[in-house]
Amino acid sequence: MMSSGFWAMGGYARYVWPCFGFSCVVLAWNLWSARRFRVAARLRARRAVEMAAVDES
Amino acid sequence: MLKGVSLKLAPRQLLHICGPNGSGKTTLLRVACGLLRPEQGDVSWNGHSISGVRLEYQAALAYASHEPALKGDLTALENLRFAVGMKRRVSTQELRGSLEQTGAAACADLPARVLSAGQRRRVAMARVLAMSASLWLLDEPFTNLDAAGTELMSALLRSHVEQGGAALVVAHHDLPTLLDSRRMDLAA
Amino acid sequence: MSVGAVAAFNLLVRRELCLSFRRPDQLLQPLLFFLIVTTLFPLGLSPELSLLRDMAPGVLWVAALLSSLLSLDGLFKSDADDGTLEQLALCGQGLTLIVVAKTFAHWLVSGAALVLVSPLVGTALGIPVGAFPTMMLSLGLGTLTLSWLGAIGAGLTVGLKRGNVLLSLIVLPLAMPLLIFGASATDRAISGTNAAGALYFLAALCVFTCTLAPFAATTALRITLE
Amino acid sequence: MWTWFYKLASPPYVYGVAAALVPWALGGAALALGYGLIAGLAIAPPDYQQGEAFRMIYVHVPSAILSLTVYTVMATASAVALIWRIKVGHAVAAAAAPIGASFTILALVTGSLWGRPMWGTYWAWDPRLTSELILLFLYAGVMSLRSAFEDPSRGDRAAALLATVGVVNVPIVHFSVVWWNSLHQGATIVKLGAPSMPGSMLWPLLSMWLGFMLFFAAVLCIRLQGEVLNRERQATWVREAVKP
Repeated sequence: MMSSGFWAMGGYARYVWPCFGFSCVVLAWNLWSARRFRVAARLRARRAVEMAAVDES
Repeated sequence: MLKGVSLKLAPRQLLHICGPNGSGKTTLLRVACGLLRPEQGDVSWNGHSISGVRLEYQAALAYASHEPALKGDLTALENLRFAVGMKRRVSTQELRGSLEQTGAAACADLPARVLSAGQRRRVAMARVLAMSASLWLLDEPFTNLDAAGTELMSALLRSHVEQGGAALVVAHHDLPTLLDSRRMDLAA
Repeated sequence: MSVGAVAAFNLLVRRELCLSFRRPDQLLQPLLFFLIVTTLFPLGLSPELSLLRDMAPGVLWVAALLSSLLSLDGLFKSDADDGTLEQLALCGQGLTLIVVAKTFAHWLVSGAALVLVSPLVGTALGIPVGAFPTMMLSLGLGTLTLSWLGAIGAGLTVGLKRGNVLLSLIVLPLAMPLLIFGASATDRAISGTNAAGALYFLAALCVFTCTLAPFAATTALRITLE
Repeated sequence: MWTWFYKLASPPYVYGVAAALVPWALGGAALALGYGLIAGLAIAPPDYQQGEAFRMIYVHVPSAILSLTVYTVMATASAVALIWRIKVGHAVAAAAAPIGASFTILALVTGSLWGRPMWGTYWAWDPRLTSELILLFLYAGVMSLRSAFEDPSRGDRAAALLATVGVVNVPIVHFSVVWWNSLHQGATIVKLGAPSMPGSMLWPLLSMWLGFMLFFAAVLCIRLQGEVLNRERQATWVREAVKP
């Protein structure tokens, strides 16, 4: 099924594959930056909690 | 910032709020006059929360902030006319009268930017006077004032309180002795 | 005897105008900017009047937008810095009246002045005299709408130090329909065809903005003041 | 019914719901996108007019729709937060903004790539692409305004107001751009809209749209957890939430 015609996309390969490639990049970036943002927020929260614990003791 | 602070003020009462710098004196005053919204708690006037009767409350109060809040390009008289004129119909003689009362009659026609800090404080006080509001909220009213100015200011405050007005004064130092006032120390 | 809303409005507008005319250079700067920007285009394009005439509406309107934005930054900032804005907010008239009066006074000083200067720029760009009435009408409506959009932006950025660039970034996307209808109204006026369609859209946009923006601007100011 | 809505206002509840939703949303998105890609690229017949190039709509159309949907989600969350003072609304708006902006950029890039075979240039002032560009400026305005304030709660409320004002302007901008385009272009050029499509072409598009929506929900939940944590650092429930 993966005939060479498929990859050629009827001559429009120059546009179709970069288009889908960029979409994957954007989706991946969204997921990656969201996860990084959550991890950073958790770290900051944990540090705040530890500092609060130090103050109480 | 401020936690668990509550105060009651009735006519004929002068409350002096003191405390070290950064203890939230000015913040408390700005919350009291409705400029700042408190996270918890409420400000009420005559029993109603001010969010309900905001305009009537503002019409009844006169607020003098830490800076004298004058437009440099306008003369002292114009500053007064535009500020007090927004609240009540007032004649020029009346404005000049209140400027005289605070000893700033000489600088009535001078642009505010050429006035000294003390003179600006007196013009700001004249504005509070001209508004004839029942509630005065003053932030450090005695700064930049010389001995005569301080005495004049205390006399005005006392007569305002005696005529049934109320006043909330923020000052990090002690008030002049002739003013009998309740004290509330934010540092405690 | 408290002061009625209309009396307070008039007093506040008088105050703003009095303050503006105390510093006439502040008034002239946006107009000079308007003139300078429009003289850039002939230098950049060509002195050929016929070519300029095609570009004239776009050039005129872009320059008008940018010069109005320049003067919008100071709408609330000068009063906020010296504490008078707090006094106004507490004078028992409500913040909306203050925002309406200040924005109207600002438009009189900047937008209306721009409309009066526009024939000068129009002739420089080869716009026929016949098109002047429509051009000035569309500029008047456009600058009034922009003053209101700018009031929202100024309200939001009054507390920020470098708020001017952010103000333009916020206001310009909202002002694009304005540019489209205004420029095409002027363009049709030049080509002699009936400009009513674009003018109606511009007027509709102006009425829509002038009715809703005061509340948005008041909320914006309350957010930064509180 | 109202207790459900009321519970949504409490940050710990929202944090918990967001954490629970993520795996389901991601799984659903993977399935929908997987089917959409395979069907769209390989199974669906080529378009009689655009040939194979039409397959780019499977990414362009969903991202264009999403860019607008996310803006509406952001504006609604902002309006709710402003009017009823629900802080979580600001967290949702702050979380949605970058996602919406990325979808807008995706829509612009895929739009110009898709337009290239037809117009011969990567950028034509097509009414929909222009509206998409202005939407991107609106996103940029909201995000930069939010970060311009030192005090985060003030930045939230300012950005919330701008988002609400912006959403009112989106239809106006779109209408005026279409009007402006039809004014100068006369006969409109090849309409970029999805041509009337037989089922085999349409199902992959719906699946891709569903996939994008679920993906947005998943990323939003992840970002929302971060935003809620940033805004509730002093709250006591945070202690359990971040226990290592």
